[in-house]
Amino acid sequence: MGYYLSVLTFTSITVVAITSIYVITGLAGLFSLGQAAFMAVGAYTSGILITRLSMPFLPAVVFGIAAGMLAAFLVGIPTLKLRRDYIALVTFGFGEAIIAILNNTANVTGGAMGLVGITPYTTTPVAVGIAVLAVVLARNFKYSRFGRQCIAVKNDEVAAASMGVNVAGIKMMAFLFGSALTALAGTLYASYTTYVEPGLFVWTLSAEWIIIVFFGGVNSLTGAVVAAVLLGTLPEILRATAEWRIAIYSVLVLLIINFRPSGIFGEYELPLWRSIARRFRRAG
Amino acid sequence: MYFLQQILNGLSLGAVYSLIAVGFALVFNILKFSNFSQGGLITVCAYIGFMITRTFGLGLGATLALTALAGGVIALLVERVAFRRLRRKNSPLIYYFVSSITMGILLENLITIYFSSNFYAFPRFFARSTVRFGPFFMATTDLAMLGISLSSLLILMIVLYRTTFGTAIRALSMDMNAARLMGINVNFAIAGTFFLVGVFAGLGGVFLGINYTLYPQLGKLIVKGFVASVVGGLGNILGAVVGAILLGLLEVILVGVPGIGSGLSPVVVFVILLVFLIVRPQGIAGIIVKEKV
Amino acid sequence: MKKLAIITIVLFAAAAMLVSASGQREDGAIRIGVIQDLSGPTSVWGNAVARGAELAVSEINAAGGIDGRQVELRTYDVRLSPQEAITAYNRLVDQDRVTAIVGPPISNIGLSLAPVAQAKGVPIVGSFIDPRVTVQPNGEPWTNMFLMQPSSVQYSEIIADFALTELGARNLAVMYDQTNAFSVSLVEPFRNYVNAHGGNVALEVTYTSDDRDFRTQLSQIQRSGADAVYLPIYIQEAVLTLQQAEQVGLDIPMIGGLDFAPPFTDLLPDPTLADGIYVANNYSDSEPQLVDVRAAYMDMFGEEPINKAFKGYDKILIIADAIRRAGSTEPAAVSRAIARTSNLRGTTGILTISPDNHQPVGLSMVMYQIINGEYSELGRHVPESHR
Amino acid sequence: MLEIRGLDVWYRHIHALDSVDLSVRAGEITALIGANGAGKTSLLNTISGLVAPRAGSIELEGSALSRAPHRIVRKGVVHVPEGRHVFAGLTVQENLLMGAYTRRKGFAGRLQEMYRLFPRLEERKKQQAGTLSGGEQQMLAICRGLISEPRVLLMDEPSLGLAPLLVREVFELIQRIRAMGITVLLVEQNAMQALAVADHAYVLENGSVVLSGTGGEVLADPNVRHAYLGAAAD
Repeated sequence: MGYYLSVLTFTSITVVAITSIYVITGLAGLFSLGQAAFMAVGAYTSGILITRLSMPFLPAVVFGIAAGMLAAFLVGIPTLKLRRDYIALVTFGFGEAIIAILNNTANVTGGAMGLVGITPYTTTPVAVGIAVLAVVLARNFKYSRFGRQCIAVKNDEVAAASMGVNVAGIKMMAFLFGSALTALAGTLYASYTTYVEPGLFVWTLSAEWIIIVFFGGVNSLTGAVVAAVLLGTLPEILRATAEWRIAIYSVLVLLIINFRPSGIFGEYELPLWRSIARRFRRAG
Repeated sequence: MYFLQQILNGLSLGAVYSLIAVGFALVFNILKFSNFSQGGLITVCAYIGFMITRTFGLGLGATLALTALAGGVIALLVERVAFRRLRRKNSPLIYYFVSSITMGILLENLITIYFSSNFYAFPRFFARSTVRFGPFFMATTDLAMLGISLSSLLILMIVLYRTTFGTAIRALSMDMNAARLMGINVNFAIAGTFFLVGVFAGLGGVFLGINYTLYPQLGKLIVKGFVASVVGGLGNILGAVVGAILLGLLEVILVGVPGIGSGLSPVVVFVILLVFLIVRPQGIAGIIVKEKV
Repeated sequence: MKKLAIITIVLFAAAAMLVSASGQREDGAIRIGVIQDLSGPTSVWGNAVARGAELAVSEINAAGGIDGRQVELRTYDVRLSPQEAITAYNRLVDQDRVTAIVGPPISNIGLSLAPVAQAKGVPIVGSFIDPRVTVQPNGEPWTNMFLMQPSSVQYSEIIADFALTELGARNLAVMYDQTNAFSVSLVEPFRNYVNAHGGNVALEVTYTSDDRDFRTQLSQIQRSGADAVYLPIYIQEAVLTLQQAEQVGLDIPMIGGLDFAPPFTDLLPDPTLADGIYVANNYSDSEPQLVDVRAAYMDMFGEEPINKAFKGYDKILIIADAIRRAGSTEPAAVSRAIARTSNLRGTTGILTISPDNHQPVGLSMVMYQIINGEYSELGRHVPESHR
Repeated sequence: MLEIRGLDVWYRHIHALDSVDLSVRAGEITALIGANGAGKTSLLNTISGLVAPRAGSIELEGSALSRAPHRIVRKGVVHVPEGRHVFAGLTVQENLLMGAYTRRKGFAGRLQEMYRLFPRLEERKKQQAGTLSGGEQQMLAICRGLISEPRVLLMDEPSLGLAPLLVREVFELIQRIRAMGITVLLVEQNAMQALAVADHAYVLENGSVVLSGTGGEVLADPNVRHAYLGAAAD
C-alpha cells in the first residue's frame, strides 16, 4: 500500500509540474529549459523556512510560490522580448546559475550535501488535492481570455499584436503563472522526500517535462496530465527491466513523436472539462 | 606571463567546445533547431573509437578516421530515425528538439547498458604529454585537438563555400523549398549534413575520450557547445567556433578571479549571456559574417 | 485520436497489473533487495555494487544458502534520484517483502531513504559516506540505516593523520568538487583534524562537475607553497587532475581518495603519471580471501572488479551474517542483528558495526603509494584516536 | 506536353484543387488566371512536387511525372516561384550555379548566355542576391530557372511587385522564352497582360477550372472581363 501511495504522491507532484509546462510551452509557446530551477526555488525556499524557522507548511508553500514568481519575473523582464530560440538559452543559463548559487551558499542551503530534515508535511491526499487544484487552475486559465490570447501569441505574435493583444504582457503572465505552479511542485517535493540537493534540478529534468507534454499532445491539457501520469509511472512499471527501462522509455517517446507528432491526445480535451469551463465562463 | 598561459589554456578548452559547437551550428543551419542528440552521439563515438583502438591496436590517425566514418554513419541513422519523418510531416521545430533530446537519452542509455560496470580509457597516443614553447606549455592532446579541429573546420569551410554540394547545403539552409525547385535532393543534402555532423562528433568523441576518460555521461559537455553556438549566432559555423573559444577563455579566466572561482562562474556566464543577447541579439556572427542572422 | 489514447491507457493499465502481480514470494527463498544506480551519472558504481552482491549471493546459494534457504536478489535501478529511491524502497518492502536491502554508495540517496526506512522497518546496508545517513540530528542512529565502510569523518581523519604523521606535511591544500556531496563531505572533517593536530590547511580550491580544466586551480595550489594536496574527487576528474598537474608542473605529494584506487592507473595515458600519489583503499590486494573473490568475479563477469564491487559483496555478507544470527528473516530482527555485527571477516576488512551510530568501528584503510605506475602497499593506517 | 487530369489537392481541411484538368501544349505560353486563393500557386506547387496531390495524374509527354522535386527538375520541368525566393545569402553567381544543379555540364557556357541576356547580373555576380533590387531579383530568379535549359518553365507571378516599366520587360522576356522553344505555364494576377501574350488560358475559381480557351477567347469572355479586368479597364 505504501508503495502505491508513494508512486501516487510523486505522480501528483509531476502532474503539478507538468501543468506548469503546459501553460508555458503548450499555451504560450515559450520554451523553458530551466524550469526545474523554479522547482528548486520553491523547494529550497519552503525547505529553508521549515527547517530553519520552523515555519508551518502553508505559509512556507506561499513563500515558496512567491519566490518562484519573483524569480520568474526577474528572468522574464529581459528575456521574454528575445526571440524564442534565445528564451531556451537564457532559461537554461538561469537554471545553471541557480544551481551554482545553491552550491555556493552552503551555510544556508547545505550546498551539494543537501538540505536535510524538512518536515514531511506532504501527505498523499495533500499532493493529490493540490494536483487536482493545479489542473483545474490551468484549465480555467486555458479557457479564460488570457488563455485564448496565449494561444494567439503562440500561433502568430504579429497577428496577435495587431489584434490588440499585449504580447509581452501575456507572455509574462503565462510565465509567472506557470512558474508559480513549478515552484508549488517544488514545495510539495521538498516536504515529501524531506531532502533536497541542487543536483536534482538540472536542465535534463526540464527537458523530461517537455518530453512528457509533447507525448501527451502539446495542445491538450488532458493529454499533458494523462502523459504525466503514464510516463511518471512508466519507469515504475518497467522497474523489473532494470537498466533497460530508460532505453525502452525513450523508444516509446520517439515512436509517438515520429508517428503521432500531435501527441497521443492531439487537441482533444475531455468533454466534461469543456462543459465545466463553459459554465465557468457563463458564471464569470 | 601567468595571464598568457591562462589564455593558452582557455584556447585549448575552447577547441574542445568548438568541435561540439560546430555540430550544433551545422544542424541549426539547416533544420533550425538545437540538436541535443549530439551529446549521445559523441559518447557513442568515444566508445567506438575506444573499441577500435583496443581491438585493432591502431594509432591516433587511423582511429580518428575510422571513428569519424562510424560517427557519420550513426548520424545518418539518427537523422533517419529521429528527424526524417518529422520533416516529411512538416512538424513544428519544437518536435525536432524533443526528438533530439530523446534520441540523446537513448544513445546514452545504450552505452550505459553495455559499458557501465567499469571505467575505460584510451591508450596513450603521444610520447610526450606536453609541448613547451619557451615558458609556455600546452598538452599534446590539446594541441592535436586544436590542430585537428582547426583543420577539419577549414575543410568544412572549403566544402561549404567552394563545392557545389556545399553551396547546395547553404542554399538549403536559406530556403528549403526554393532549393527543392532547383532540383537539389533535399533528403540527400540533409543526410550529407548529418554525415558531417557525425564526422565532427567522431573526432570530438575520440578527443573527449582521450582527455577525459570514458564514461556514459561524457556527452554532458554538449551544453557548453549549445551555449557557444547560440552566442556565436544561431546556425553560423564560424560564429560557433568564435563563441566556443570565447566561452573557454571566459571560464578559465573566471576561475582565477577571487570571489568567483569555478563555483560562481555559471552565474557570471548567465549575466554576460543575458546582457549579450539583449545588446546583440544577432549573436557574434553579425560581426564576422554578413550572411544571415 | 480517442482510440489511440484509450489503447495507450489500457496497455499501461495492463502492464501495471502484470507488474504488481509479479510480487509473489517464492516459497522458502530469502529475498534481499538491491537499490543501485544502474543508469545515470553514477551507474558505473551502481553496476559494480550490484555485481558484487550477485556474486556473493551465488556463492551463498552454491554453499547451501542461509540456514538451508536459498537467497534471491531483487535489484532496482534508481538513477541517482531520491524520488526513484523512495518508490524503489517502498516497492521492495511492500511488494517484494524483502528482508534487508543492499544500499548504494551514494549518500544523497541514503539521506532521502533514512526517514522512510525508519518508518517502514527494513534495514539498508550501504556505503553512504555521509554520517548524517546513519545518525539523526538528535544524535540517535537512524534505526535501519547502516554504513559498512569508514564514514567521511573517519575516512578523512585517517587520511589527514597519515599526511601529518607519515608524510610529515604541515601545510596542506585541498581541491574538491563543490557540486558533489561525496567530495564536499570529505573536506570539513579533514580541515578540522589537520587544524586540531598541529597542521594547517593553507588553501582550498573548488571546481564544479561540469569543469574540465583544473589548471588554474592547480597553479594556485602550486603557488600556495603547500607541502601536499588532498584530492577527495571522482575518478574522471582525478585522471584529468594528474594530467594537468604534470602540465602545470605541480609535483608535491598528492593524497587521493577512494577513486584513486584501482583501476585508476589503467585510465591514465601513462600509469607512471600517478607516481608519488598516496591512496587509501578499503582493502588490501594481498589478503587471501580477496584473491578468491576477485577470481570468481572475473569468472562470472569477465572483467576486473572495482572497489565498489567488493563493497557490494561485503554488504551481502553482513546481511547474511545478521540473518543467521537473528535466526529469522523478520526485517526488525535482522536490523537489530546488523547493529550487533562484530568481527565479521569481509573482503574490505574486519567488520564491526557500532550500535550507537551504526557506523563501522576501528575500520582502518590500507594505504598505498604508487611507484612506477604500480600500487605499493604501505600497510593499514589507523589514527591514535580511532583505536 | 503536360497533361493534368482530375487533380485533387487538400491542405488539412481545405480543398485547394478540385479535380482540375489542364493541358499545356508544347512551345506555347499557357496562362492561368484567377483571384487570390483560387489555387493557382497550389497547382504549380503540385506540378513541381512541393505539394502531394490526393488524387489525379500529371503526365509529361505521355509518361507520369515523378513526385520527387529533384526528379521533376531533371525531367526539365522547372518552377520559378512566386516572390522570387532567390538565395539571399548566396552570390548571384552561386544562385545561378544552384539553378544548374541538375545540369552542371556546360554551366560556364550557359552562364555567359545568361549574362548576355542580363548584363546587370554579370556586373553583380559577386554580390549577395539579397542585396539586389526587386527587379534584379526577379531577373535572377528567372535566369536561375532558365540556366538548366528546361523544357517546361512554370512561372508564378513574375510581374508581382514590379514597376510598370519592369512589368513590360518581364512580359517581353516571357515571349522570348517561348521563342527559345521553351514551353511556359504562366500564373498571373495581371490578367490583361498575361492573356495578351498567352496562346492558351485557363481561369481557376475556388480550385476548379471554370473557363478555358485561347488567350483571345478568354479575354473576350464577359465574366472574365467583369471579374478580372474590370479594374484594369477602368
